[in-house]
Amino acid sequence: MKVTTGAVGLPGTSRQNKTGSWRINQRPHFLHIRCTACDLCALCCPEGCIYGNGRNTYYSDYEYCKGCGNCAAVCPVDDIEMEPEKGGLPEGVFVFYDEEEFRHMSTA
Amino acid sequence: MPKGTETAHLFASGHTACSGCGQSLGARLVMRAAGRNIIATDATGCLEVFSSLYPFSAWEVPWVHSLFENSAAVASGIEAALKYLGKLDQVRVIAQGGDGSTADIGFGALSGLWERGQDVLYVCYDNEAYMNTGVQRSGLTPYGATTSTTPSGKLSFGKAQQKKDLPMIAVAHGVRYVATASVAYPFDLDRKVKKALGIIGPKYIQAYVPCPLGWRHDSALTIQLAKLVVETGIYPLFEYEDGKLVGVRKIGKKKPVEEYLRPQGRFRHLFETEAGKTEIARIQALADANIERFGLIEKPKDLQKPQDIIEKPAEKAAPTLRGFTPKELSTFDGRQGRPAYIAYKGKVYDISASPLWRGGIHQDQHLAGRDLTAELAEAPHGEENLAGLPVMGELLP
Amino acid sequence: MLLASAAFEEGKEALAFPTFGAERMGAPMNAFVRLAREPIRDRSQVKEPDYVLVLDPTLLRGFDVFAGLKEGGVGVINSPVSLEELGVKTKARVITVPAGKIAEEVLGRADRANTALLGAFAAATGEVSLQALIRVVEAHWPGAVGQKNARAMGMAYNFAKGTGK
Amino acid sequence: MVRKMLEGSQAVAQAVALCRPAVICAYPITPQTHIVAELADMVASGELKSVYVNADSEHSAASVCLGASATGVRTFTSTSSQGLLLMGEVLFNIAGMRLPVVLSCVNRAVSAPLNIWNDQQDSLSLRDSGTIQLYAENNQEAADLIYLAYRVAEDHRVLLPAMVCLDGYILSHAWEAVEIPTPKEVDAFLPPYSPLYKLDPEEPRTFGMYANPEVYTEARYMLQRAMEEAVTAIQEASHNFELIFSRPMPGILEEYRTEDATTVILGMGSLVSVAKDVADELRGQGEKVGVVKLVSYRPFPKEMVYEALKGASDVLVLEKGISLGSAGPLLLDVRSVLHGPHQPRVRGFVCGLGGRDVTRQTIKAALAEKELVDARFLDLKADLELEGMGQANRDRQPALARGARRKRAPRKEGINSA
Repeated sequence: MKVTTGAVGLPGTSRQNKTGSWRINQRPHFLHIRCTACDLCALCCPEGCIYGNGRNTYYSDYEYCKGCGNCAAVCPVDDIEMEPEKGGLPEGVFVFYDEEEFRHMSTA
Repeated sequence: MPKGTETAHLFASGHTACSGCGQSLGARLVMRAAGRNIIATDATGCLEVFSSLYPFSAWEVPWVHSLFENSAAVASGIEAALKYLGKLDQVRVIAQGGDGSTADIGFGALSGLWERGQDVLYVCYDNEAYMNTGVQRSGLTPYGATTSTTPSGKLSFGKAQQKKDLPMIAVAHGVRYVATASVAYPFDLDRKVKKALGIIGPKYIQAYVPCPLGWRHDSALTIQLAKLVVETGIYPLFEYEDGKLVGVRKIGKKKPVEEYLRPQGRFRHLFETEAGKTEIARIQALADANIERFGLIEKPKDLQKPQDIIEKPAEKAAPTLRGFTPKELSTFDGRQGRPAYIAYKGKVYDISASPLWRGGIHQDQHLAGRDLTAELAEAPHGEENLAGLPVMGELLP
Repeated sequence: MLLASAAFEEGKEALAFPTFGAERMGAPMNAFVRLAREPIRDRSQVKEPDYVLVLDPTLLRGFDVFAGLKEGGVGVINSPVSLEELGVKTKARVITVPAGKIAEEVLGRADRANTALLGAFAAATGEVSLQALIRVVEAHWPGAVGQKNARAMGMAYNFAKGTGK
Repeated sequence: MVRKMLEGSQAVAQAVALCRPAVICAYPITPQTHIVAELADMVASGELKSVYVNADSEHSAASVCLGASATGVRTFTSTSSQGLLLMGEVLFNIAGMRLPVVLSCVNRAVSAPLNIWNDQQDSLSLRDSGTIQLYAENNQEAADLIYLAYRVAEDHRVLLPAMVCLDGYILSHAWEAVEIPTPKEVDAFLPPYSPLYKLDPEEPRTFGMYANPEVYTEARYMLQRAMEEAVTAIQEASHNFELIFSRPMPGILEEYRTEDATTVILGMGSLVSVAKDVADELRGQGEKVGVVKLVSYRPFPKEMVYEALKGASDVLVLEKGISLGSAGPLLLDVRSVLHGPHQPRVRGFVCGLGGRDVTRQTIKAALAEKELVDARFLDLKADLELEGMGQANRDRQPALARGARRKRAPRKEGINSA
């Protein structure tokens, strides 16, 4: 990496930093059923990573999407839903825990 | 491509703002409206930190950050240089800052910029506390909000002072254009930025931008909170030109302040004790005062309900349903006697008869002959106003 | 901080520090702990850890979390599924613990998995005892919250003890 | 070239005008105000085409220059004392952003107590900011150093802010004959400013970024190298200046009668003139005394100072400043340079603070001092009682007995024992 005189930077270089890895549990799913291409989702995305050109063509670039959920919240026709992040958590309840062993340890 | 797309990414993705950050949205919308031919300054703060971590810069426009308190002064230097180069009319100057740098530490420089009457638009992204340093109180922190330096406790309900009324201070400086805005109303913000850049002299826009981290609300509520704050009257959206109030966003039916306060951790303490109720009442009183002062709710007499005006033509033969391409729709713009149609959620409505659309324009900002789904989402009234209007067909892609 | 405090409770010297900078909600972040018998003077970032704790499995997508892990070092990862299912290949000895799942069940929030992960760490390495961790957690959060965190730690401890890999 | 009687401030202002800055930013503070006032007249009369901005504070004034310079045009501002300290944060920032802002500092004491008269504590205290500092002995130099400052600051090997320092009142308000060159001559010496990077929608750039630990050290290292390059740039510019203006320009330092000197007095600014008088007087009495005038304080020209002083056995550093708790900043720099194979005795003297005159007696008192002192305050007034300081304690300005073990000072003699 080059350190320029005065550490002056080049425009738009933030795109090299893929913030999609920030998502932990949810991401937007564009249903493409009722979309009227009103562009509100693209307008309201804090990352500016929603693109679309015409009805039912909008999508979020998962390389940048942080999964905040605002697009789903603002869509006037509810054509966006937040779905669990791929590789979510499996079902099943954990029963390994031994009540007795815990009691004498805790100060409760 | 939807309008404004080519400038929609002058504030690029990949910045390191928290997910759901209102300020990164605010910056992007301001850049989108301003376009490429600008030079922007910024103060130290969240926006500056998460958008310029070397070598990654989210700014596609020329941008300079110097210190915490001199965004306005650096901007006046740029303005002077552009004036010397004779380029000030092609290259506009936008100074930016958070609420702390604008209203507190940088206020001297800001006052100087205004008093000198320099041709700069100053945009304050108001997330109502010093967020980059971990949520400390600023002059624009609202009454009753907890921050790490105005914590709630047995003896305290958070910030004890009211929010500094910076817009009025700007008006008092003779600033040519003063407006408040919110990221929940992107079209309104867009219009105000464009209008400001067209005016010569000092301009000030204070944009309300929620902060999920600082206010402790769900990251998906950013837009809804930015709307609720307006609909409750707490954050009135208005415009002053040369000292006169020229525009106010009406809020239709007033919503109680609790609805706005409840989802935010910074106001939770108000709901945990009896005494909290009196504080909420005080905040409600502040909101009511704004409603009164700016006439945010239209008195019943001058509120023309569209339905009751156009009852008569309803019995006309049901119009044949047809598809309208956006190009065809645009010919029904209500000008020179042509009928006025608009599209909403895929359906095309005939609004020619409504006096609120005389000449094909509504509230001097919305134009007939276009798809208004998004703009209606932002309007003070909902889609109920379209009920009963004749449906002429549906909008084709 | 909790881990360091627990070690301190047991008579060890401990130093805990995060990497400062532009932390942002959701942004990848790391922090360091040094444990020793004599007072610790080295405050530089830990480049060759004996142990690596990974609180957020999604980090495995973007970062080589085991970079610099010493020979025979141990990795403790909060992950609902095994390492193979996560598709992570490494020579290091790694324990995966569904700390997030446990936290969700006991504390109602999957993103409060830090205490559970410490329980697993205690089981996997023996560097600090579960009792010391519980004392610190219950002191840090008096009342129900502390006890719930303690229970979550106990469950993760047993889970890690159970797998024994 | 025309020689005319001018007030120091006017000489500086006319020099600045000849460099045709695009943006001038002014904020008043005694004693520099005449400079910005003179420039305001020139702008008002149309003689000078600059855009003149009246700032709301010195912090803003320097920031205005930062913004204008980043937009790719030449700028100027001027200040003194408290104003310079208020600009301090911005000057560090301008240097870090590598913007060649030029300013004049009409040196004045720093408060408290408040004092509007001359010394150099203001500029000396900003020696770490990355700002080039050039000190003028007289008003001819004060004007000439303006042209030099622009040329060196805007040199792409350097790209740093530069400050021309002239003693408040002693120079700024003194009338003397000063040669003012023609615009043609100045243009021959000083090319137009061509920025390396600038704020321009045609080629967007991001200034003032946030550098994490991985890059910050290197960015600062580049600053240090730029300062070192500035020494070469100053030498070249000085040589070029002498060719064009056929006038001496000691851009780095000037050696006065030091060829065979055993005792050398080193100083900056107007006090050097008095030192030259004393040297002439003592030379008349057969004492080998010389004077070294340091012009470039930052960058500190280590090799040249070493060469100039190595022949001497006794070096007296006279400076109008004190780094409280240590010694004079100039003394500390000079001593560090002379730490090497050949070590003359180097002793430091503090004089001329807050406008107190530096006379021949002052310098002779220094010469009379035999001890190896670091920061002996000269001309302390005997008739002034200094609260909390007994008479004995007051005069106790001990030289550090190098090497001897220091006896613990008896308890009762402490400063606040009165």
